[in-house]
Amino acid sequence: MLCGLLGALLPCTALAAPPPILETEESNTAVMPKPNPHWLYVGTRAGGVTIIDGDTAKIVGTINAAPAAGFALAPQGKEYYVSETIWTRMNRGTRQDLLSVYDGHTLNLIKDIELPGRLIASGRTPYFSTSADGLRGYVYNMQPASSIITIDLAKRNVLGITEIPACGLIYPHGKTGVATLCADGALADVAIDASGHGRITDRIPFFDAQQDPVFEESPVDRAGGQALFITFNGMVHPVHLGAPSTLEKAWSLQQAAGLSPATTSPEQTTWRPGGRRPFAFHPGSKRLYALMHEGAPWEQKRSGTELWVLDTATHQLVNRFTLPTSGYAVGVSEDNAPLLFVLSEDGWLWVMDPETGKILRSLRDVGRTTLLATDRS
Amino acid sequence: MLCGLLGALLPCTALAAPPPILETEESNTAVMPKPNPHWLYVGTRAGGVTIIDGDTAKIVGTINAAPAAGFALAPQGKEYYVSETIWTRMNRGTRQDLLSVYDGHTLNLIKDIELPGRLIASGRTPYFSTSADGLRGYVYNMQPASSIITIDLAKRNVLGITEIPACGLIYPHGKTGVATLCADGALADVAIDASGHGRITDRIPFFDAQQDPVFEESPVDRAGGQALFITFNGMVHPVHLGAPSTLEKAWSLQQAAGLSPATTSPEQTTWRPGGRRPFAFHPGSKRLYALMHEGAPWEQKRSGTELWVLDTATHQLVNRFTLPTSGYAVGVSEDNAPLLFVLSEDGWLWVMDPETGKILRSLRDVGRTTLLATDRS
Amino acid sequence: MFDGRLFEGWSEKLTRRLASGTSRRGVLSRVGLALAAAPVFPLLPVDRSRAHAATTPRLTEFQKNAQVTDDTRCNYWRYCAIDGSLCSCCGGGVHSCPPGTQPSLTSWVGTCYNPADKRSYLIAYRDCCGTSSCRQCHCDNTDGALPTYRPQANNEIIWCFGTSSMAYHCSTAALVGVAE
Amino acid sequence: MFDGRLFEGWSEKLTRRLASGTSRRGVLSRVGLALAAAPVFPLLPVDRSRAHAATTPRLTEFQKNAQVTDDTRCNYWRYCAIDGSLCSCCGGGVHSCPPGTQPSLTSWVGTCYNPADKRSYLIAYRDCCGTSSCRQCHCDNTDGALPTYRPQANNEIIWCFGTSSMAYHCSTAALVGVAE
Repeated sequence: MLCGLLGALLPCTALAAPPPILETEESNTAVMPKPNPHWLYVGTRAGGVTIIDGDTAKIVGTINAAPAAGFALAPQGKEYYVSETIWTRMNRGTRQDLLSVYDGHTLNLIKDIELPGRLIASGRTPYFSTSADGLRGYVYNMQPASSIITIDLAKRNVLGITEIPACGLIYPHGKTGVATLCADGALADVAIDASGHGRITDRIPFFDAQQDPVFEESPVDRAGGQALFITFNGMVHPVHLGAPSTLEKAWSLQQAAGLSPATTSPEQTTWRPGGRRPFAFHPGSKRLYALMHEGAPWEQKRSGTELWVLDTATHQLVNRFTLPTSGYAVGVSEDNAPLLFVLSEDGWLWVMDPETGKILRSLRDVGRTTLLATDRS
Repeated sequence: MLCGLLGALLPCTALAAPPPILETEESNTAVMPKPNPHWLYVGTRAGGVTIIDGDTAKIVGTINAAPAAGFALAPQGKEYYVSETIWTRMNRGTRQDLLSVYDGHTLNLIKDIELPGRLIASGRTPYFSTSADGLRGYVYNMQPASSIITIDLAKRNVLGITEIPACGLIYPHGKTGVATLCADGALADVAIDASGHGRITDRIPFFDAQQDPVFEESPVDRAGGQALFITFNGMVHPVHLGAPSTLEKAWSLQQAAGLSPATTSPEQTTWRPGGRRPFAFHPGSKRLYALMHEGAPWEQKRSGTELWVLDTATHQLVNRFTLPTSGYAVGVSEDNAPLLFVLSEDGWLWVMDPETGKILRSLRDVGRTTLLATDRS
Repeated sequence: MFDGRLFEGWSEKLTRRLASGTSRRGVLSRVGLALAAAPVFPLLPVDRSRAHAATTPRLTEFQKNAQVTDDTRCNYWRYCAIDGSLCSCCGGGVHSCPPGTQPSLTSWVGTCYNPADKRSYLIAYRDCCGTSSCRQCHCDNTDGALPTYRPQANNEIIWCFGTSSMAYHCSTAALVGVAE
Repeated sequence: MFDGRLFEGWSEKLTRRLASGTSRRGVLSRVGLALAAAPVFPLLPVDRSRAHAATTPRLTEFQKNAQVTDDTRCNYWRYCAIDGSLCSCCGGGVHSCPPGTQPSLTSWVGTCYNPADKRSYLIAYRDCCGTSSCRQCHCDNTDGALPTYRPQANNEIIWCFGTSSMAYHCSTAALVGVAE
């Protein structure tokens, strides 16, 4: 360096070319990158749906949502849908039940579709969902009679209301199929016509709703119509959803691991499923992922200390992963090179390799999760 | 006991009278107890004003408030006032600036007074306050011109708007007096007539607003008109608010403790005031309580590790209390047997004896504090 | 351990309400789930299956740890199926809403075991609604808590039906009868 | 270390805006605080007092710990007076709002020292507004931050003026000029 050669004659800083001055910047707004199947959608208690890219564990964007909202996606992430209830004066004024439609590229609000009602409860997948092709939206309502509000998502209007007495929750399948669960422990098929009106056509009793109910967040592959209704004790009831739906042979998560099946006996401490959203299903590999803890009955919301990997074809446990912090919700991407997602009660997202359980990436401060969604597009 | 005397003939439980069956209950709603000067009012980031009885460290009630609200009390807690902004559709729709009036006995909403605007910012005392007699409310507005909106609290309507160019914040005193602080480092007296209109009448320059500004949450005794404007460096400027206001001799918090006065030099590490609401003043004893930390300039929001007790008559440090967790906001009840309140960043309320610094009681999970108020009634 | 008098007092209200008019009956027949919207007490099926004989209780984890003295802690016996902030920590009480809030007219219900008298009681969990969330003493107990297809035992629904505002503040646990 | 070209580029916008009509001047004269509501860049006084000579900087605590490589951390040099969530953590960038949000048309301003070139720059902190709060990477830096009576240096105001919604999402830090 010249200044070095000149030694003490000139200080080095005086001769070195000064670094260029940084250029000024304009403010702008980003748009969404092309969606990929490794995106995870996380709804939180405080409101908002955070979109996280599992390949980087970074936030891509946030969709506005009121607390206790529902959330659904159009195929290929072209649009996002939020079902929510807002009062004109926050906690007072006029109640407004809305299905808010957001553009997938800009995340700008396209339209608020006014709804005739909706159940206000801590967000769960079967409170608001769409048909597999994304053309119909279904909002669960209970005020206090139980009903399904069907929305034409292309025309952006409410088609009609179908009452489902003594049943609740919505599990759509295929283009127009809808199943629901009933207070007496049956699955009911609901036929809803093009006008949004319909009725229950079939009822298949298969569980004890009082002693060993099935989890609301039981996983369903809407496209294939394959559902796995899983009870608090860990009995897996495979159902092929259709008209009518057909029940397959039940099996036990504990037996898949070589243990005795769990019972409702308070004395029996064993591995049990639990959490906010304890299950995820990967249709391609037919693998089920379950958050498991050791405990007694009636701890169905307790977070999982382990994640179990189960083969739903052979009913065998494939792997058990110990989690860094207890898992509250689990998801798996639906592509052929899937990522596993675990949200913890203390606000961590763990992105894991579903084959090895290795923690690939993580993100903290995600907030208390209610909803969790992935999309195969 | 009879069963004991009879020995093994009859088991004791079979003879003992069975305990009476518990009676059924009706649901009802509590009303507020009579206010006392040891009540503390805490506004939090998430919204809501929590009322805590310092004698028990228990919550007495919660007043509804939107995030970024302002809060004020009528004398004797007869009414509570919340200045807030609510949109008809949460984050969209029509903006509504409101002064919401709550009944002190039931905490029910009495009226929403519509305001012509208000500054939306993390709540601070001089954004919304009342005259000492509680008959007038003053809301600070900046959109972007600076103004004071005067409200007749008895008639529940807006009187008028007074522009205060190049000034901001509201420090009411007496029945109709208002002072404000200005961008050039002056205190300005504002005269507002019965119609709510007015103007700046006097300006007293006394601080360097760029290098060593005074804290917004400088303590003011509205009834007595005594203000202590305290700079980031810890210079206390006593001002007797009036028409016109009069400035008294400034003194240094550090000098009161036998240290050199703090300067703006980045090299000087010394004890400095800081936090969300670093000061509280007890008019009866003329004592000032200040949250202090050791650090450099421009850390004015840093929480205090110590609470200093200062005699404002003699300009002497009386006591130094080490806090269990760093203090973010401090308050003192205004009665003759005062309690000291410290809110910490991690959500603790510490109720302390102002003479000894002893922790008398505590409450956790209070939330991130923005506003803090006490009332002498 | 069924106490006819007290329980009848409670079911009497129920019967009175059932008889109070055709229009309400019309609603009830549609509901099907024994869930009513407006009256002071919710319409509930008696939970027979989870009742315990006093002499040989088989206790759940919650019941084993339950206490009867401090209603500001999550393990107070009545809170066996509560999800939310305890109104006892918020200026209310175990069956009182804090000032400025209203009790919901409907509720979810749990069957909780009282270790002091070894009886099980029906507990109506009514939300208190109308003002900013209390956020103190959050509990999430799930003894006998059921999914939304059994709404009367569901603690995730915002049970503010029938109040003038559905803003959730806290939850109470009123004793409404003895479980059979 | 004042770079005339770049700074004039910035102040030129300012001048153009000042000359853009009587009505705006009318507003500005009332504002008095050199704060404007609508234009792309806020109207600001140049902060002369806090600029540092490149050769003999006296660094604040923030400046001593500042780094120039990671704009998702609170000690990134430009964030010397930011209060809020970093948009860089929320799907935006250091001067880009995340999808679905709008940059505020006004801003608060800091003077931050860049340890890489030892210059001080004017940074406009624009809030991004319109959607649920991001809540990631919360920072509260206060170098030169001033109370509300100097609003152009105040980081507690929700600076969503001029956007269609004032719902706060996150904050950006755009470089708008060299400090004298």
